Amino acid sequence: MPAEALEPSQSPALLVVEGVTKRFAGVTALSDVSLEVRPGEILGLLGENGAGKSTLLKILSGVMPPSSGRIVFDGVEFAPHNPQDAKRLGIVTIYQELSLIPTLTVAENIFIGRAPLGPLGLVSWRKMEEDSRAIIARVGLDLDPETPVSALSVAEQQLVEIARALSLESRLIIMDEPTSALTESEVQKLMSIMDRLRKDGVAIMFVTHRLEEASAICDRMTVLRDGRLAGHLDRDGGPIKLPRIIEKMVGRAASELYARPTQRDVAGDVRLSVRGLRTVRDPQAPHAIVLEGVDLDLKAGEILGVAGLVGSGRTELARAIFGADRIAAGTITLDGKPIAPETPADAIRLGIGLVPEDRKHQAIFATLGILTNFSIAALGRYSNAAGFMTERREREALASYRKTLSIRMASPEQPIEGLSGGNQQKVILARWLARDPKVLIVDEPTRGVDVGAKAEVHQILVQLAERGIAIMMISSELPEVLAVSDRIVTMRRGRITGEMPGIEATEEKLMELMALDQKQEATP
Amino acid sequence: MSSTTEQAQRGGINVARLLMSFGPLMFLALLIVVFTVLKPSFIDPINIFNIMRQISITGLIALGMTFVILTAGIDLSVGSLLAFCGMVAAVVAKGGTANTLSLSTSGTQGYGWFAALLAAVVVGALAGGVQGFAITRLKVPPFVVTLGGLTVFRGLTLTISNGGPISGFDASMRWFGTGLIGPVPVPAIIFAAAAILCHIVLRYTRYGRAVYAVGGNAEAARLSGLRVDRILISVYVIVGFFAGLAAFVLSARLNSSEAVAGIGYELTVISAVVIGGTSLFGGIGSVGGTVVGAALIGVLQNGLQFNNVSSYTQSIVIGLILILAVAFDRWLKSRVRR
Amino acid sequence: MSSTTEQAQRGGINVARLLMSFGPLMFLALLIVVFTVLKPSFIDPINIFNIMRQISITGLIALGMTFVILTAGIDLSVGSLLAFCGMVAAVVAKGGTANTLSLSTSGTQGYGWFAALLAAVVVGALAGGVQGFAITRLKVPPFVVTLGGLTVFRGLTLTISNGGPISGFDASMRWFGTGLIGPVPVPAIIFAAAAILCHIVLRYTRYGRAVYAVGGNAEAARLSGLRVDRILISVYVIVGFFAGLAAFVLSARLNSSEAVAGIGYELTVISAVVIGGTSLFGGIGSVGGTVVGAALIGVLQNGLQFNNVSSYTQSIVIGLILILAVAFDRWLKSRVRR
Amino acid sequence: AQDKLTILGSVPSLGFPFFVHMLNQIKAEAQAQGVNLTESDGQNSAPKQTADIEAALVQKVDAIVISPLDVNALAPAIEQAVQAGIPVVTIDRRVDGVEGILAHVGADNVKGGEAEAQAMVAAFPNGAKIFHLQGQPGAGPAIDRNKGVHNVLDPLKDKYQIVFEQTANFARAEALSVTEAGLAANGKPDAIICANDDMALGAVEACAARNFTDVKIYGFDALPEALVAVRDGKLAGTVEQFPGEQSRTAVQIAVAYAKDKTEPKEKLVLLTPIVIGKDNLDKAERLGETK
Ligand SMILES: Nc1ncnc2c1ncn2[C@@H]1O[C@H](COP(=O)(O)OP(=O)(O)OP(=O)(O)O)[C@@H](O)[C@H]1O
Ligand SMILES: Nc1ncnc2c1ncn2[C@@H]1O[C@H](COP(=O)(O)OP(=O)(O)OP(=O)(O)O)[C@@H](O)[C@H]1O
Ligand SMILES: [Mg+2]
Ligand SMILES: [Mg+2]
Repeated sequence: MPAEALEPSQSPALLVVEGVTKRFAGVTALSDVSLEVRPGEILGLLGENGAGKSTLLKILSGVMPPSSGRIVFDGVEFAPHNPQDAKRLGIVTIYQELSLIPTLTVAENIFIGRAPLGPLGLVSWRKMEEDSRAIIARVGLDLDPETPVSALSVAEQQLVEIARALSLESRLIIMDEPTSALTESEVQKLMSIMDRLRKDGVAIMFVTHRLEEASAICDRMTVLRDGRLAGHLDRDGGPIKLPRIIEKMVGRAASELYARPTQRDVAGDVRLSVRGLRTVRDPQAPHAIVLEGVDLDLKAGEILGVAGLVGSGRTELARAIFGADRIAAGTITLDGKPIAPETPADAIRLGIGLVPEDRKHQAIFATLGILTNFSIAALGRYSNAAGFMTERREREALASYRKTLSIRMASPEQPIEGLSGGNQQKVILARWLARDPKVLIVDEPTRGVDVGAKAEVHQILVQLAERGIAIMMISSELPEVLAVSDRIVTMRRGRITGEMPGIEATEEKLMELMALDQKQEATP
Repeated sequence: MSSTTEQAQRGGINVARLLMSFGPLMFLALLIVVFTVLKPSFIDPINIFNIMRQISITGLIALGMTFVILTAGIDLSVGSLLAFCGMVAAVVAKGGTANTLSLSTSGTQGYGWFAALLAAVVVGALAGGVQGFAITRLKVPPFVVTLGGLTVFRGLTLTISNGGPISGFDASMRWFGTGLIGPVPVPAIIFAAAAILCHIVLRYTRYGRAVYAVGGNAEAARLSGLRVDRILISVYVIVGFFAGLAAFVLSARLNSSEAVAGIGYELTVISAVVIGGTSLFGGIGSVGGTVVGAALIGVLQNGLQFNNVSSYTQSIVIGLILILAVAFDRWLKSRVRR
Repeated sequence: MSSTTEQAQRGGINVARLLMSFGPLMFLALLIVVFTVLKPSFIDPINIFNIMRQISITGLIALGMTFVILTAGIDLSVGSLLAFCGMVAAVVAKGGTANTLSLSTSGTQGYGWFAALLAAVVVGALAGGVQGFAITRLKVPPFVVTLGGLTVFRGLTLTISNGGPISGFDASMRWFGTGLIGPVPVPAIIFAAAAILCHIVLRYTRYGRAVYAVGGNAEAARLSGLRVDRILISVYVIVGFFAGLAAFVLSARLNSSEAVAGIGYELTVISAVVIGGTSLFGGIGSVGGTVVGAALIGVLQNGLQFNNVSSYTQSIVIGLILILAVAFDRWLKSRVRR
Repeated sequence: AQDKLTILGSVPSLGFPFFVHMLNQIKAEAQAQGVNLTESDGQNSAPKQTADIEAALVQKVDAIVISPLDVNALAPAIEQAVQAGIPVVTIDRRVDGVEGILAHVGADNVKGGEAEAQAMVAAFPNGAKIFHLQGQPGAGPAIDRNKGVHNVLDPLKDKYQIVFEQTANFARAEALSVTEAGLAANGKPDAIICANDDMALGAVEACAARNFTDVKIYGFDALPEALVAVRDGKLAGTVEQFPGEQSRTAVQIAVAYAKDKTEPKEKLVLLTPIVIGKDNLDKAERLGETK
């Protein structure tokens, strides 16, 4: 970790934002926000979900104009009309909602608009492939650059996007939650790259909800609250302390975030049992991990944490159990009865729920209203025998989840794409809570969710477990895994490599297990 | 957020939405005003009823097409299917194809209007179902399947009719095309009733929600437990049903089922849906919009004809106004959002 | 992952890719074999050249349409635009509309084939540009704009020609439709050259890759700094250009420009593109596929006519085989990848 | 001028030069008679033509001159007009089963088809190998002309063989392709019978490309372009149905009745279609339009 405290740079600010305000229909996303970034510094931009971080960054990248306010870049007034204007000045952005082109290959995405040319001025595919292989290797990604992006997991896509941004000539890099899907080791790699860039004089604006990360790398922080500036935080000899950040973000002292729940007494029977589970290679993603024989038990009332590095097969496991992918071999039993869900609909009817990791493509109906997004998995519950929706009950239910999950939204009819990422995630969680499943699998449940809400989500998971629901939680954030899991398994290359009670686990122990190829105690 | 601002916000958004959905409607009103000024007899009830009767055929199919397009699908076969169903209805109504040109309206040989209607809608729904099956099971894109359907159904129609029309239905059947209830033409009433029904289904039922969801994001719909394939098949059944119903009404109106009926209808029907604000990429749209879209096209055609605009100029004007109507809608929406 | 397995996998993938793109091609081969068995003279060079000449008109437009569909757009106006450009070419070639009926081939009054060609492609490209402008600036969906274009251009064509054809071009112009280079028809050579050019542009230029990117995800392309609007406009210019070129070749071939030319071409052209594997949702497809798609349709039509199959049956067979060809392709892809 | 009479002139489709000519003639005669004309293009769609009639009824036109797209499908609309007391004169095609039509002026397409086939038979007394290009499947004239051709040739099957019979949808480009396929499959025929001139001209191009200049090709409609081709020996003949005369006569009858209820002398004016060949070019109605 780049720990040495840097002197706050004396050089004049590269970017100055003065009194920027942004209004959408019915929402003021930003009001009178000012900040500055200097060359060679990493500015953390923090705030709760919906605080206006992404909106500000989009304005800086030329995606949308501000309603009012002034931006100065390198001493010159700067009013970008489109992303290209910003790019030309050396402002490079990694967007929160991934902006890769799914139908193109990794190599092409990296070289979009600037493919290397060979003789005759024609695109040289060979050079593009070679160069992109080197570029993705920088962020520790080892895949065939010819793979279409649609076949990548969210984490891989995020890495590709980071790699692309880093390969561009840049003076200011804007990173909107670049690490939300990454595990510890990738995050470490990214941080060391950021540190190198900082030394080269590049300015970085960094958004994350993982406060430890922010604390470790940022020189200064600007905190937003409800679209207003809540304050600036400076490094004071050492890293900025978490409680300071949280206090600025939520406006009150927060104490027990990430506090480990007291060890609960999990006496439930085995609810879900998986034996020898193997999956077929997905023809769309020939490089993808397949399950190589997974054995797993999940007890009623238990929260099972699943840890692993990117590409360890955790998502595959979740999808296989949920009937979303084809199973090659193995058995699944639910409450002692063998089940063979062939589609998610089957699994859902049996009482299994899945919050998928790829929110944008697999969970939200972007153009549809929040209400529809919320109730879609529980239509039966909110309709009568004749098939008519009972909208009053539906709205009441949404209203109650809105309160318990503190979902920030304008109205139930608002298209969900207008919500901030974290609030979208909460709506998806509400979707499954409304189903009241026996087994709930959550894949990166707090991806992009702010600290406060994260704690709420954790609390909800614990409450669900206490009601007897069996929960399998896949997360790339080890602190999160440690915070809520009663038991933790680790995976690598489609196999379970280790298991330990949550109470005994530490980050180090888990990392060790995650690196194993075989389950240790499994050797007879 | 206090509950009053919240409510104010809800109110604000609803007004905005209402205004937005008025885009094509405002344009329609404008057109009616212009045509009335040009020639006041344009708004004579008799002409208004004429327009209603005229739009009812393509309008009925457009209702079904709304379902299909909401799922991001498309059905190009509707014109041919209309001809096919019409021919089936005629064969049933007349009790055979042999008496092609007899205009004797004795119902003795045939099976009556009810059987004809039933045959038309059942055949339409079945044909739609077969296409839906090919789309979901053979994984052939809707465009290709229904383009195939377009030529297949036309060929079948020509084969069963041997190229010619089948004409001369009895009065009870013709009533569905030419009759009046009070002053209102029966086809217009059928269309209105069907539109209300479709609106209710899409807006207030589980099934309607599912249709929007599948169109909004098919993968998310699958992972939310919807039976995507079944829903997709169902929308093609629905549009087929409506093609059958429209065929019956058209045959009744013309007192004849023609092998060349419905040529080019697919484009008129899809325009009505799209002008009404339904997105070809699925998930966005409404029955109300489709009705307005169909009315806009009908008023435009009738109004130009009414003012004796030459047919070549008509083409040019209609094309431009369709584009303008949608451009106006987009402009309005972009204004309201800001 | 060891480097050998990696290479094996990569090799595997490439072979798989190759095979995949063979889906429609294999079907085409199959059709040719079947037709040849039915009537061996089917593969006489003369008939093969006939087929090549026949597909060259819609084929040329389909090349342009490939660009459009790759951006997730569509152009329904191509048939009308073809007629319009053809009429413009005729007016230029003959020096006016007045002498429509002199079949004298003296070029004295007109401006020669080159001016006619230039006029056709420039008018086509301009018309495409105007439509592209309406799509990007007025934010009207391509379907609506080009549907409007479909009726507008037809109306314009009928207006300038007053409904009739303009016929009788001089030999130098007619050569482009009826001439031979060696044994090969000139239209076929024009089509082949254009196809190769388009392939190179789409596969090996930054512009071509940008077209794919815009189609894959327009918003992401914009965020990546591509000038999405310009690219969108450009593809409509390209398809317009090809409509103009096709119009010139068609007029030269028929020795006549007709106001009713190109009716329904939009569907044939779009089928060729889609059967060739280009996705209507953009981002996926190739020129090679389009050529195969066009050839498949051409062979099918010619082969059925060759065997004097009744036109009713032809419709049915063509529709079914189009669906089957694509279904076969899907099936093959699902097999090969596994 | 409010006292000026207004008549509706409606043709099936202005996409075909034949009907363009018809409407032009109606227009010219209306002008000559000093009446206003409301034009209607059926756009090849029975509902469209029906809608035009309905619109005209609202406007209370004084008479209707119409060439109906379909003899059955237009019947209800025309019946409506008759019931509204508006005089209707039909041209070219007669609607079935409507009582009270003022008059019909026409030439029978079946008779035209027969004439076309008979001209071919006369040219090849010893029999011939024949291609037959049909019109758009299902369209009225296509059906009738086809029927006429078969009426003549079917009884003579032994001598006159139709070896190739395909539709080319009344379109020149399609006729060219179809004929090319026919020539490749069957070799050179003696004659090609086409259901309209456009297709005949397409067939001419196909034969010219193969240097089959002695194939006798017959068209239908006697369009000026076809007349030129007949003059130049490219077409053997084309069927003349006198659409201009039909149209003008129809307008005269309609206007006379609308003005002062003059009943027409004949309720049924049938012009006999003739085949125009090189020798009787002067009989063609539109010869004046050629140069
Ligand atoms: N296109 C839009 N239309 C309407 N409202 C919007 C739109 N984009 C953002 N908003 C609103 O603006 C506010 C700020 O959203 P923004 O995405 O900037 O939050 P954020 O701080 O990035 O949150 P998160 O941490 O969840 O990503 C939210 O209330 C959101 O609902
Ligand atoms: N829906 C999918 N379609 C195609 N391929 C997928 C899909 N989901 C995952 N994969 C592939 O499976 C591989 C295994 O990743 P998976 O997501 O199962 O592992 P993970 O441990 O959850 O890691 P991650 O943190 O990346 O999600 C990935 O490399 C990805 O390419
Ligand atoms: Mg954000
Ligand atoms: Mg995962």
